[in-house]
This record gives sequence, C-alpha cells and structure tokens, in this order.
Amino acid sequence: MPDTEASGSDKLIIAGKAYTSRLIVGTGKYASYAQNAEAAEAAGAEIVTVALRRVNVADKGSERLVDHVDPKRFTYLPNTAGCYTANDAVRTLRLAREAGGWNLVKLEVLADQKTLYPEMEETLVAAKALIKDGFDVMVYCSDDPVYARKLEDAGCCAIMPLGSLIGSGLGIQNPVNIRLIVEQSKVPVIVDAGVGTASDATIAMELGVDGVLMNTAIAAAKDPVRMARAMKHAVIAGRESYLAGRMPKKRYADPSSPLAGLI
Amino acid sequence: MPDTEASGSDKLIIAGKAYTSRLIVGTGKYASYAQNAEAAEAAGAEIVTVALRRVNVADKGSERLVDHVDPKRFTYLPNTAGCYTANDAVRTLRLAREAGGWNLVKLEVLADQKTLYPEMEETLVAAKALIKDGFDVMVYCSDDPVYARKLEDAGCCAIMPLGSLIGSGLGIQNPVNIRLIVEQSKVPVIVDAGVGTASDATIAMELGVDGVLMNTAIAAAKDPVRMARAMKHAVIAGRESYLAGRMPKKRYADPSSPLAGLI
Amino acid sequence: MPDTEASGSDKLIIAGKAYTSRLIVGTGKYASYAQNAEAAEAAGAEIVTVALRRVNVADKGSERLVDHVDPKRFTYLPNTAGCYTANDAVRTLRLAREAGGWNLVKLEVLADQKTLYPEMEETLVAAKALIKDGFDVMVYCSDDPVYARKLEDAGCCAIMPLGSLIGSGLGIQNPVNIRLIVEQSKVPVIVDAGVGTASDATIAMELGVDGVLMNTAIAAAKDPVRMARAMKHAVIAGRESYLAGRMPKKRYADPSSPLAGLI
Amino acid sequence: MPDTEASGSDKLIIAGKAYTSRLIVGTGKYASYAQNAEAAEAAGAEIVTVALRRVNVADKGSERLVDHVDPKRFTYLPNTAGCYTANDAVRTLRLAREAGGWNLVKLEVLADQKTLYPEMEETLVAAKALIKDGFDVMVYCSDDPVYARKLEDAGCCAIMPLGSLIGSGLGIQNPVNIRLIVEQSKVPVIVDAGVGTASDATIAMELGVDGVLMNTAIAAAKDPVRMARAMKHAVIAGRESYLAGRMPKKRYADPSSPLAGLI
Amino acid sequence: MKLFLNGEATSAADNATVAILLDQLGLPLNGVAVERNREIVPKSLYSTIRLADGDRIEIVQFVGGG
Amino acid sequence: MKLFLNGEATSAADNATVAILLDQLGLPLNGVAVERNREIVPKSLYSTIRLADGDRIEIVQFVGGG
Amino acid sequence: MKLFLNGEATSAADNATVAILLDQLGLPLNGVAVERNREIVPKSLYSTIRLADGDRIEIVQFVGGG
Amino acid sequence: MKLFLNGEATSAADNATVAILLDQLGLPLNGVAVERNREIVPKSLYSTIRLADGDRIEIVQFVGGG
Repeated sequence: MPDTEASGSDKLIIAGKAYTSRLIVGTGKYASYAQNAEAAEAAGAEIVTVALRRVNVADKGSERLVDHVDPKRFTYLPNTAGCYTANDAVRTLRLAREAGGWNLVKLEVLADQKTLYPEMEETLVAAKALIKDGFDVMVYCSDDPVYARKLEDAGCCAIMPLGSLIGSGLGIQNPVNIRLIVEQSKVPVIVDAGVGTASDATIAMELGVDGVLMNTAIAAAKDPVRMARAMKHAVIAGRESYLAGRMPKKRYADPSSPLAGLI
Repeated sequence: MPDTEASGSDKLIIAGKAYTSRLIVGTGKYASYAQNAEAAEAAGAEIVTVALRRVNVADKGSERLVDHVDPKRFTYLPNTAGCYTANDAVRTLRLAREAGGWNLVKLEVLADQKTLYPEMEETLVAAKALIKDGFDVMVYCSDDPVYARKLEDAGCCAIMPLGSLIGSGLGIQNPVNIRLIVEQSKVPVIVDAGVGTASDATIAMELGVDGVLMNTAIAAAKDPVRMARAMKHAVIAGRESYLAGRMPKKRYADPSSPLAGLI
Repeated sequence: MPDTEASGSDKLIIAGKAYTSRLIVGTGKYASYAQNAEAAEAAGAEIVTVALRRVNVADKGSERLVDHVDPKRFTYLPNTAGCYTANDAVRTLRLAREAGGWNLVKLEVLADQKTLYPEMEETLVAAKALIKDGFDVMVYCSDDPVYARKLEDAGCCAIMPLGSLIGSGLGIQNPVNIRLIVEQSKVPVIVDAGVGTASDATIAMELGVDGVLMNTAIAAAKDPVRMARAMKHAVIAGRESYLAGRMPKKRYADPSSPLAGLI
Repeated sequence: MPDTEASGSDKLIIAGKAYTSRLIVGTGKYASYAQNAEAAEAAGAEIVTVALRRVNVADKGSERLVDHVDPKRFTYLPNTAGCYTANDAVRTLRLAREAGGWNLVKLEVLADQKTLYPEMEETLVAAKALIKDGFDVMVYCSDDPVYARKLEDAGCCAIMPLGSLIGSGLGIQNPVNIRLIVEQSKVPVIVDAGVGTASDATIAMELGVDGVLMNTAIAAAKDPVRMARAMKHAVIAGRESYLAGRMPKKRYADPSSPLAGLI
Repeated sequence: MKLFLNGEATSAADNATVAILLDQLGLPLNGVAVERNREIVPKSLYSTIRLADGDRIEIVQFVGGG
Repeated sequence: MKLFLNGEATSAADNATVAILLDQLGLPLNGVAVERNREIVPKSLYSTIRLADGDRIEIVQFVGGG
Repeated sequence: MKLFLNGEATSAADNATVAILLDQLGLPLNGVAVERNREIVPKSLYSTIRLADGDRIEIVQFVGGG
Repeated sequence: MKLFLNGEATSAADNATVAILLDQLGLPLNGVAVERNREIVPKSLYSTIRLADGDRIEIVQFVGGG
C-alpha cells in the first residue's frame, strides 16, 4: 500500500524513537472519552497529549482516560496546559513523570488566558530546568526563529511553534517564520496550535515541518471522527507533497497535451 | 481500512457511473508512458484524460499509451485540447468515440494559446451539439456561475471550472465563484486546471467540489509518482474535511485542556 | 501639491474626455442625498453613477438627487441596475439619454438577484446595440478575459470587471484575471464592484487598472464621508505605486543601513 | 483641504510630541542624498531614521546627510542597525545623543545577518538601560504580543513590530499578532520593516497601528520619489479607513440601486 | 381620458399634450424622460404630441444608484 | 493512386480499402479512427469502403494529454 | 488527623501511610502521582511514608487535554 | 604621539586636545561625537581634555540608514 511504503522509508524521530505518524492529537474537548479514542484511532496518531489534574475524590465513578485511550497503544505526552510560570510547569511535569513513568513531555508556559500565547522567557527557563532534570522536552513556542534556536541549543528534542492562537483555527499565520525555523533546526519542528481545517495541516507540512499537533480542529468539528481521518490524509498529503517537490508557478498557461499531430 | 469505509459510503457519480476516486489525472508531459502509468496508479485514479492525435506513420515503433495505461483498467476521457472552435472540438470527439467507443468526453474549447482560457460561447455551442449527438459531456469552463448554469441546463454531466490557468499552478484563484457553482449545481463540479500543489487540491475539495482534475501538478513535480500519491491523500483529506464540517474560526484563544482541577 | 503634479501628468481618458480622479462613486444606499453629496466631494470624484426610476407622482415633495449632486459639477453616469435582459438595459439607457442628454452610460445586465453576476451573453448583445445607437458604453462585466476582449472589440469605451460580487465587500477575488485584462486592453479597465475597504482599492490599482468604481464600501461604512476620503487616497496610492514600480520580494533580510564604518 | 482637516484632529503623539504624518522613512539605500531628500519630502515624513558611523577621515570631501536632509526640518531618529548586543546598541545611542543632542532613538538589537530578526532578550535589556539613562525609546521588535507588553511596561514610548523581515518586502505576515499588539498597547504601535508596496502600508494602518516605518520599499522602487508619494497616500488611506470603519463582508450580492420604481 | 401613468391608472384632460401632463403633475420639463406606449417622446415634441385615451405613459428621472 | 494521409501526400494501391491501407501502414483496426474527406469511416465499413484518388485521409489514435 | 487533600480539608487515620490514604480513597497506586507538602512521594515509599497532621497532599492523574 | 583613530593608527601633536584633533582633521565640532578609550567626551570638554599617547579615539557622525 503506497502509504506504508512511503512512511516505511520516512519516519519521524523524536528523542531517539521512530514514529510512522506525523500527526499528534490532543485529548481535550471531546463529547466523550469514547469518541476521543475513536478519533485518535481514525487520525492514525501514535502520540496523544494529555493533561494532569487533581483526582476527583468526590466522584470516584467518573470515567478515566486510560480506560479508553490505552497508554500501551498510544504514547502519552503530558502537557503543562494552564501553567503560567516556569515553576508550575516544572512541578506539573515532575508529577506527570511520577504518575506515568515517561520522560517525554510537552512544555508550554502561557502568558495570559486571552491569547494563551507562549511566555518565551519563562518557557526557556523551564526548558533548561527540565532538560537538566533528564526530561525529553518537546516545547510549544512562538514562531520567533531566534527563540526557537535558543530552545534547540538548550537541548529541546522538538520545536513546536504555533501556527496561530490555540483553539483559534486561524491556520498558519506566518509561513515565513515557520520556514525559517525549519531551515535552521536539526531537531523535529512540529506546528502546534492554529490548524482549523485539513488544508491548514497540508499547508503546514508543505512548509517542511516534521509534524502537526492539533486538538480543537478535530474535537470541535461537526463530525470529529471524520475530521480526524481527514487530518490523517492531510498530513500525509503535505508530507509527500513537500518531499515530491512542487511544480514552478507560471504567470501564463502551459498546455498539457501535445501540440504536434493536431488534425 | 478507514479510507475504503469512507469512500464506500461516498461515491462520485458521473453520467450514471460510480467512481471511488475523486481525482482525475492527465496523461501529458510525463518523462515516459511508464512513469505516467506509475503516477496514475499512485494517484489511485480511475479516470485519465487522453488526447487524440494523428498516428505517426513514419515511426511505427513509437510507444503507445494504451500499452502502458490500460483502457480496461482506467476510464479513458478523451479531451479536445488544442481546439479553438466548436467545430474542431465536435469533430475531434466524434473521432475519439469512433476510436475508443466511449461516450464520456471532456470538452474544452480554448480562446488563445497564451491563456488557454475557455471560450465560453463556443464551448456552449459545442456542448449542445455533442449532447444532441449522444455524448456524455464533462465540460472545462470558466468560473462564471452564470455560464456554469447554462452548461448544466444544456445537459452537461459534469461542470469543470478552472481553478487558475492551465499549467500555471496558481491554485484556486476565485473560491467565491467555485462556491457559488457548487451551491447551484445538481451535477458533479470538478475543479479542472490550476492546482499546483497538494494543499491546492485540499482547498478545492473543502469548497465542496466533487472532484479535481490535474496534470501538470503531478507531471511537472520533481518526483511525479510521489506527488501523485500526495494528491491522492490531498483529495481524500479535502473531501472528508468538507463532509466533517470544520470548527468555527475564533479571534482569540480557547484552551484545549480543562481549567478545573489545576494543582 | 504632489497630488496635482502627479495627476497633472497622468489623466484617465474615457471616450475622449480626460478626468483627474480615478475613483468613480455610486449614489445609492446613503442616509441622505446630502451625505451622498458630501461623500462624493470627499472622494474627489468627477463621475457618479446614477439610476433611472419612475418619478414618484404621489409624493412630489420628495428630494431630488440633482438638487444635491450637481450634474454640472459631476458627470452623471446612468446605469442599468435592475435590468436582467439586453432589451431592458437598452430601453433604460435610451430614456436616460433623453432625460439627461448624455451619451456616456454604464451598461450592466445581471443574471440573478442573489449574485447580481453579469449575464455576459446579454451584456454583449446590449453593448453592440447601444454602440450602434451612438452611446459611449462603459460595461460592467465578469473577469473573463475572453469576454472582456469581445466587449472591447465591440467598441466599449471602458471595461469594468467585477472584483467580487456587488455589495459583498470581498475585495479582488481574482487578481490574475484582472491582470490579464489589463495586459490586453487598449481602453481603460476599471474595477467595478467588490471593493470593501481602502486597501482593496489600492490593491486593484496596483494591478494596473485605470480606475475603481464603488458604492457600498463608502455608503455602508460607519463614517461614509471619512471612508470616501480614505478611498480617494487609496486610489491615488495604488496608482502611484503601480507607476513607481515596487521593490522585488526577498526570501531573507536585506539591511537598510551601511555595514561599513561600524564602531 | 480634507487631509489637513483629518490630520488636524488626528495627531500621532510620540514621547509627548505631536506629529501630523504617520509615515516614518529611512535614509539608507538611495542613489544619492539628494534623491533621499526628495523622497522624504514627497513622503510628507516628519521623522527620518539615521545611522551612526565613523567619519571617513580619508575622504573629507564626501557628502554629508545633514547637508541634504535638514535636521531642523526633519526629526532625526538615530537607529542601532548593525548592533547584535545590548551593549553595542546602548553605546551607539549614547554617541548618537552626544552627536545630535536628541533623546528620541530607535532601538534595534538584531539576532543574525541573514534574518536581521530582533533579538528580544537583548532588546529588552537594552531598552531598560536606555530608559534608565533618560532616552525616549522607540523599539523595533518581533510581533510577539507578550514581549511587546514587556517593552511597553519597561517604558518604551513606541512599540515597533516587524511586518516581515527587514528589506524583504513581504508585507504584513501576521495580522493577528499585530492586531493583538494594537489592542493591548497604550503607546503608539508602528509597523517597522516588511512593507513592500503601497497596499501593504494601507493594510497595516487598517489593522489600527498608529504609523508605519519603511526604507527599502521606497528606496528600492524603480521610481523612489513617486513611491514615496504613493506611501504618503497609502498611510493616510489606511488610517482614514480604520477610523471610518469598513462595511461588513457579505457572502452574496447586495444591490446599490433601489429596487422600487423600475420601469 | 384614461392613462396608465407609471403603471397606474390615472386620468388627464382630453387632447392633453405631454407638456400639459407634466405641468398638471408639477414636473419640470428637464431631468425627466417620457415614454409613450414604449416609444420615447423627444423633448422637442412635448408641446405638440397629444396623448390618446389608454396611452401607457412612463415618466422617469435620475435617482441615487450604484 | 495518390492520397493525402494526415496532411502529407502518399500513395496507395488503386481501389485499396481502408482496411488495406491500415494493413499497409501496419496499423491495428482498433484504437484508431479514420476520417475520409472529413467524414468518419465506421469500423464496420473498413473492408468495404474503397478509397479514391485524391482522398484526404486522417488516421488518429489516443496519446498522452491533459 | 487533618489533611488538606487537593486543596480541601479532610481527615485520615493517624499515622496513615500514602498507600493507606490511596486505599481509603479507593484510588489505584498506578496512574496517579502524590505530592506531600510540595514534595513528590516516590511510589516506592507509599507504604513507608507516614502522613502527619496538617499535611498538604496533592493526588493527580491524567485527563484529556490538548 | 600615536593614536588609534576609528581603528587605524595615526599620529597627532603631543598634548593635542580633542578640539585640536578635530581641527587637524578638518571636522566640525557639531554633528559628530567623540569617544576616548570607550568613554564619551562631552563637547564642553573638547578644548580642555588632552589626548595621551596610545589613546583609542572614535569619531562618528550621522549617515543615511533605515
């Protein structure tokens, strides 16, 4: 099957581990964990982001994510959503490591609730602390190529610039910066946040990024499972297109049929 | 397999015949008929456009398309590329029907060599003549929704507006007109010409068109076979995305992780 | 004053008459004829489009356009808004000529009320009839470069392709077609309909069109008179920019200060 | 004259001083200081950026900027182009203050020669040092709204995010971030770098920024003086358009002429 | 006599000319155009052409439009 | 006799049928279409229709095209 | 004794270990992490570390998030 | 004595002041700034501050820049 062939020769390597899928999906905002699991399945995802929260002591009966999205089948990627300081983020991820036993984490330190824009100074501080502490840090960041380089120099294993604001669905706002980050990075670059529809993901991949991370675009679609499938194909399409190398644009027409032999 | 499931319940019907693939590919501009066949395979295409030309009496040894792209496996869609009058187009397609025995044809009457823009008056004249003569006419046309309606009223079995100039790779220039044509048409709408890269095809499908026809985007890519595979996924991605229904765009951020239970 | 200098050496010639302003404004949808007149003034317009309607016999006291927008100061350009056939358009403009005594008219034959898209076949028929009858015809049309050529060949004195649907404010949907029309035309090309904000007008002019015609963008702005002034500057800006010739785009940075002599 | 009336009631206030023009121009890359002066004149600029460099002891006869662009007529805004550290930038501006006796400066600390992207950490350090030292600091920065806030909190008198890379002419890459900065800022926001043509400036102003700073777009145009005039109008157009408030966009058409009274 | 003026039935003095009708309506001779039974009436003939019973008259003027 | 085949002068045996011509050219009966003096020749008549001196013959086939 | 569990006052058996607390709460040992007075408690010590009156305990687990 | 002026070795009269140096270079007192061994020299001291052998002097002025 073409896909497997393709992916067979084209893996995404994060912190030394190879993945076939270049689509990472979130596990928030779904109608149910069951739908969530079905969507992750349809997306062909191998990595899912998860949040860490207090257990609900009052309501023990409440459903648990792990009962639907099997941590043995999907790599759990704990995030620090809701953290506005380096300290909170580091504390959260240490607990995550204790709870799950995994070193691979997604760091995000946010500046404010209105934009959820990354707080780059705090993010860099947290990244350095976590790397010193033995974590493999995939870092959510702005599309500032200078800060992206600092995060890579600090030892982050994946640079994850936003396409646009988290949950906005406004697509890739600044393709030039994403391209600059791709050109300079030696670790995987993954567009995190902003994708709103399938073509956004294809466009991101065509810029040469190594993967895409999304949540709302799937969870808030009218039919999340179908959109998850759309995104699976959109990411493959963009990756293959980038590797195939697009045709040059022309200002005028260029016939596709031979001019010779016309009756 | 998700794809088949999806397509299983979602066929493209042209002139009463059902197709699983929504990607129609041309057979021009390839390095060889062998590469051409491999690309059509990778694209998962079921319909390929072909041109009609004088046999090369001098050089009988020359390769023949039919020896590489099997007409039993792929539906041959004869075009009228190179025709600048209704008469030439009708004459060409009558010969094509005699040569192949098929009624399904692609009509294109062009205005000039520089733009290869459709000559709409002549196109409408030719469409009426061909339909009277028993042809199933898929018609290449401008994105003028008024003419699209006239062509549908005349009995064309598929409306095929250009995304941008043939061979230009400039993508979908006028999404509003394409959308208007989709909203008004009862027969399949297929974007013909203009696609330059995978995301262009995804964007076209997200507008609600029923399929995409392309040649140069695949044949002129650095790796045509890989681009063909990219286009296969791009068209599926766009179709599924359209059917799934995208999330609404937001001016500000919207968190994907729960606010409750933060430590 | 720069403006006058500029315009002094750069006139818009329509049907043998020279105009300094390249902005034509409508006279519909305003809160009052008084505001209408103030806006036309602020726009620096020399031509205003007007409609022809039955006199209101019942209410003789009703205000009259001519009392606010002086036909001696502004060239009245009668339109055929509301006409869906060539016959209605021709009949309307013959009455307009009798009422005003002017030969210069704006022809528009519309296809349907939902899109108000030009009905190109009828438009061409009407254009030929009016030109035969001695009118100077400025013609509202689609952005189909082939039909634009036919209208010019028929003798129209200005080709006026839509930027996007009348009253939609969606801007210039298809810059490629507008560019093709500009490149081929020997008579003035004026973008008619679609402009929603000042930058739309600047973009249109930067494509090389000779002028812009708008109504809703000014009349439906929160402050119509101020928007009229904005449009005046936007059209001059786009014209001067087109004539000045823009800098080439670069993929990377290029310093504006000398590298030599740094301390 | 409309313009003056408009500007009369709408001044740009920087560090307590009011300016009528919202267009700041550079003085680099011109064919000659004479052309430079003519362009600044045509742009209607009141502020020009200047660089500080070693005097050329060898060639005393060389032309001097001050002999063409009179510091009494134009506010000289010394920049720190070519500085890659906070120390170099501070040292340069202290010399500039001594040379010219002005407190108003443009701070830019760059990350690398390829992108000339702002080095935000160093920029913030330099801004604090300069403000402590009594400078009025207009700061070139990325479009990161979080850092923009830090620079404003540090006391900068104008926030100047890039539209795109210096000298690239790629326009406003991220309108969403520019909008966020505009919404949050209490000091003037001026788009610095990236403008390539007049419509870019209009688009920037329509986002609500208080001004635009450019150099290459004018100096590298085929006709710099004419482009300077274009930019003057483009900035006024965008400002007036923003203040006037644009019409809403519509998916379908909306007639500009009355439906009543049709014959 | 009876006329259909701008689509509505009305009456006018027998043998009234176009000029008389416009006067009766309080309309100026300029700035309007008159169509009689689908035929434009030239201003030069306003005072000579007499209307006939049942005539369909259209009187139009310029209004704001885009 | 003389024929104009695909725009070029050529010669064929007198009274040759379309089938004979195709055979002489080493072309298959299928996958091609034949036009004689602007009239399509149905495959069913290839063996019966005889060509005449000066006939303008077009023989076409499918080639790659977009 | 009194504890502050996930920000709310609660009570537990004197000298209760973390393991006992989790058991009392009906929580599994796996899939959760426990913080005592801002210090993470390694799973290996759940049965040995005894809680003290007034301890501030956080017990967290993975939930859906993006 | 020897000076390093704008990065290049040059010589000046012993005990020369900044004012003397500028004069010797044919430079105006205004529109330039002078740095001596990384320290800015205020215009007010141009005539009093005497340069010393080996001083590193920077003299800068405004040029076109964006």
